[in-house]
Amino acid sequence: MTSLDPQRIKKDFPLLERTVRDGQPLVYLDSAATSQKPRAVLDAERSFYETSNAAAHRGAHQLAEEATEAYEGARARVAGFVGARANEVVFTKNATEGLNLAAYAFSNASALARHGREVDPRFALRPGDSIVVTEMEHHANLVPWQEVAAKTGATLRWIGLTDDGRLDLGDLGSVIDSSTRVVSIVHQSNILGTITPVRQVMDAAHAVGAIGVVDACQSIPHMPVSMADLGADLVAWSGHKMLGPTGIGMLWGREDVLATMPPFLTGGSMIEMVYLDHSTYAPPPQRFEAGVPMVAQAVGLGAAVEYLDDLGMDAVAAHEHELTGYALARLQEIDGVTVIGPRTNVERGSAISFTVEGIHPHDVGQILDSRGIAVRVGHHCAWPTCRRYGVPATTRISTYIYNDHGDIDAAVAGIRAAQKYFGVA
Amino acid sequence: MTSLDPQRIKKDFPLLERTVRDGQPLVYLDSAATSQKPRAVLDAERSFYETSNAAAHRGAHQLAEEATEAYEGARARVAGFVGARANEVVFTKNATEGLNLAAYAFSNASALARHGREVDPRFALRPGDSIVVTEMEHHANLVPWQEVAAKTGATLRWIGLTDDGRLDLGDLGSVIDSSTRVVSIVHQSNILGTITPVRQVMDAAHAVGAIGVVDACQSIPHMPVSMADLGADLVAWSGHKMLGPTGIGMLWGREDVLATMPPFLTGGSMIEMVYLDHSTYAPPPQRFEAGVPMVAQAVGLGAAVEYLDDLGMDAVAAHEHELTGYALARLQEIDGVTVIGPRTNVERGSAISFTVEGIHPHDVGQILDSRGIAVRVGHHCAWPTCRRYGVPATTRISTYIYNDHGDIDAAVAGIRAAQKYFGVA
Amino acid sequence: MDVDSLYQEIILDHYRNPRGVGLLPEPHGESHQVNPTCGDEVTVTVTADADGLLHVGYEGQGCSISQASASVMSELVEGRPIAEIHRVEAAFLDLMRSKGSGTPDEEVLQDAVAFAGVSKYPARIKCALLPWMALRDAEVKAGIPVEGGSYE
Amino acid sequence: MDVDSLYQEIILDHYRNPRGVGLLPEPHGESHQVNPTCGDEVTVTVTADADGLLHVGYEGQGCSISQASASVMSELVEGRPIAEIHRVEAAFLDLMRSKGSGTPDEEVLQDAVAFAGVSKYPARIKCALLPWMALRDAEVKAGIPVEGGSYE
Ligand SMILES: Cc1ncc(COP(=O)(O)O)c(C=O)c1O
Ligand SMILES: Cc1ncc(COP(=O)(O)O)c(C=O)c1O
Repeated sequence: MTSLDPQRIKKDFPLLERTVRDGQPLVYLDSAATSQKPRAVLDAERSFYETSNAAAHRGAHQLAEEATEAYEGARARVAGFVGARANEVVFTKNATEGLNLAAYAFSNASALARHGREVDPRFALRPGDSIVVTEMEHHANLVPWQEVAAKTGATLRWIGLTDDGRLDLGDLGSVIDSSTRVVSIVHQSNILGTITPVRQVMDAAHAVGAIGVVDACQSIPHMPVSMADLGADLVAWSGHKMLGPTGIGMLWGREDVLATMPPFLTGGSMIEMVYLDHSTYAPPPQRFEAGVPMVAQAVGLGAAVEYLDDLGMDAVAAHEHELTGYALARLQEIDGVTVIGPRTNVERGSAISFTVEGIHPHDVGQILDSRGIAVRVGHHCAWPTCRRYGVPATTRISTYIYNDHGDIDAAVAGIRAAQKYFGVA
Repeated sequence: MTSLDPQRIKKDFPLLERTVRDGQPLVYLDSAATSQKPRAVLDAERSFYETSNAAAHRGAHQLAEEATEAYEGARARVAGFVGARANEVVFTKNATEGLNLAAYAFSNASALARHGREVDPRFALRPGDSIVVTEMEHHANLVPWQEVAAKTGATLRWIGLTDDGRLDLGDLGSVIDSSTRVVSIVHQSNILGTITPVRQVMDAAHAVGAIGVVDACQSIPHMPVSMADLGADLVAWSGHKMLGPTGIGMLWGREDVLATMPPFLTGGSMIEMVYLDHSTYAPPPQRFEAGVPMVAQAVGLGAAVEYLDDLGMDAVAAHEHELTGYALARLQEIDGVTVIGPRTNVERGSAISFTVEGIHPHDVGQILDSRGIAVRVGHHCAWPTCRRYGVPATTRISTYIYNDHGDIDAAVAGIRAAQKYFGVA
Repeated sequence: MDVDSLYQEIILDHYRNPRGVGLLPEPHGESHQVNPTCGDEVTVTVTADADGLLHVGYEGQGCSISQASASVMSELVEGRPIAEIHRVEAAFLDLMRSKGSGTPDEEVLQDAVAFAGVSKYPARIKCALLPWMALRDAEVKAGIPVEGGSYE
Repeated sequence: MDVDSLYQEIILDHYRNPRGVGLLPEPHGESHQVNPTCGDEVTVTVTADADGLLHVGYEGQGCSISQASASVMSELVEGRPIAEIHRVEAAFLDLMRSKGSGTPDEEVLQDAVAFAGVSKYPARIKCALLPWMALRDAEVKAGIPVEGGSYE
């Protein structure tokens, strides 16, 4: 394993050369929101449009053949990246759609069953059934399940958190019980940085016959992840956080689970036969990809995966681990800074949320921005997690392959400047 | 109104310069499936990635501000293109998602109502209610409504077709009646080319208090369309058929209709407040845009709309009208060719389906492809329409701003060659 | 970049020493507004007295801009005739839309002129408007006819 | 481009004069397969006799490739031992995956070698495979153990 050279990597990202706020160099520390894109991804997408653009799976001419090959080639490449087979990977527009696809399998099966359709009983929910999430979910893995509960009468439960930002597994056995039909948890928290013991929770789900879903948005871009190791039935993540274009995400599903899931979006390309009064559906993954797909984005994502493969995900993970350790240490040297989430570099990723005593997170972010440092402020789409830790919001720095110690140092200097500006240090 | 110069326009489309099948010039006659993209669109998208890429609506730093402005600017531009206000336009991944969003408003409201939630009664369906489509719908505007019917117990009905490819409005009054809660019809058929009397059907829907939905996929790219004139409540279309990138579509909705529609995809950016056990939602259009949106694609679409605006949609429509007239005449000069759909250039668009006696449509397409001519074959995602006209499939040519008489002549020569090859002429 | 145009002394002062905090008892109208992206919250209560003067109280939590804006707003509108308040509201909305190029009317806006710099920061405009949106909504709930532009 | 490699004389001949058309009465297994993109359809019926020989009948509609393939298939498998048929199936599948670079075994594939050119046209491979998918599925439904690669 060779180590990464962020300075060399930076040169592959045109945006990172720009300046912001009156000519200051950009320090991009917001990759947990979305990553920047290397030239290779932009080139792949553009060259698809300039040479092979056509509606994939929908024509017999040469362009359509090439577009289909490009699209399915990207699927195979992405599947290989997570140790999966191509027909287990569904392309979605983002991770949120993937998680909704999973959730709608339950609400749709429940509604169809009520009207006499045959459905896989694993997906049909009734009052008395329970759905389990955690207190550190991104809204994308919380609100869809609230909606399923509201539409089926099932009850939503959650695994609580410990004070140091971990899942509280003490009462796992009482939260996940024989009423539980689905357990959906995050692999790496986008607000706390915590890496959860996904396998243990998925095993607990399977022990009671529940379907296990994982939100892998923040893990797959940052470390080697294999679908077999997670032990889940369905796993969602997005392309734009792993160097890929906006507008594309993925849902991996175990073959036998995808096979019996009712369709979600319906229309062209996902059907087998269509009559005026009824239709039959294609096998997965086509069943879940209605309409002209995001072909160019899939091609760009394929190039992103190639770029990451070339770096090596072990090297990416090692780089981030080292950088996170450095950032945690430097941040906690500052009086008044409190890290929300694990404070040491154990089972945690590179997203670091913190508060600064006496300054609102929004104002901390503004001072950093005025110095060219891009961070995120707010509840990070994990509002209940903020409430759990008694903060209205946090400031978050998050790194990726193009960040180095200098970027952390800039953030630290910016926080000290904010303290001075607001007269709290 | 100046007329278009397809030869000049072609130069703006890098892909149209390529050759296919052993060095033959490409004749692209498949724009009803997807259009090619002008350089201006590719440049706009790339330059967004190289300068302003960030998660829109999700940060306080300069890049996030710029990304938000780019995204919302594109929305305003697209809205203006169809005479609408920006907050009435929802971005989706394609038209299919837009039509599903409309359909799910009904199935979701119905399920929520059943479990005691307050919903707009216009969207809650019960057995005895009816849903009306037509026999010329694309699967994207048929299958979602079949699914709504299956999930709510409502009945699906359809407006039939006349032998010359028109809606049979004779029994409109018996198809749309007091049981009807939603009427969803295509504006321009992608298989027959027919332009439907949308306004009349929407008025009939409103007369019985039903919601009116229009699939404008094939009309908005090809002629001036104003939301006010359609008289609908919801209108869906896609970006990739109007020079825009793949992976983006639009749903326009009347403000008062969008306002009470339950959410569809849920997660980040579409919420107001989130608690562990319940959430409240943002007003439209945000309510319907969960997760990190397709920002770069919106920017590209904005550039596509600008390109079309510069040409002038009146000029685009006039060009296509003339070309369609020419194509209909030339095709029908060929013995054995039967046009499926209106045979004259009255209230019809540029998609022309036909059969060639004695040769399967797939084989016609193959011979054309071997001469560098890209057309579409099959049921064109309108299988019930094929059945209505007793054909298993058709061959379809469809033109756009970059096509001219020469392209039609090439297709005609190719069809004659196919007849010779298969020994039927 | 210089953030002093954003964080004017007046704003920091209102943030550190907010005026008029506290909800009215039994108000005619009350509104709770949140900024869903950052979680800032403001609750505004209003009551119109027999002379047509508006009384206002508020509570909130959030960044310096949103909380200072609430404090400035309460000072500006407390005890004044409703028609005058609508003029202030309209002037403030105009200022926020000026992208930093407006010349605010000091006589109408008083301390609120300090928010001129905020209008250059799109993400912060919502913060400054939050208490004003709550005021507008509370007025509507109190049955007070409102006029002028929307806050969208 | 020369399409003669696709439309071999043998294929056009089978298309114009299909052999063995017709469904078996009371078959052991039956399968209806469609190509959802173009609407081509083939129904295949199979029955295994007491000697372990397979009998096959079919009906279909569609393009020259799918219909000729059904005709060739029926000739190739009718009345032969099941184990032999599986060898033919496997050889045909290999040929279709060869992207035009395979050298088909004429002894095993007979007339089906004419489909070598089809393997260069990704969109047509499905057409050629359609009757073979129906055969495989009909065998499964007849309770005949199948082996070898899948048609995905
Ligand atoms: C009439 C019509 N409706 C709907 C669609 C679906 O559009 P999309 O595939 O972009 O979702 C299409 C095009 O494929 C169409 O032509
Ligand atoms: C943990 C987690 N889950 C889900 C999401 C939603 O991803 P997207 O916005 O790409 O749909 C995100 C990112 O925003 C995330 O960090």
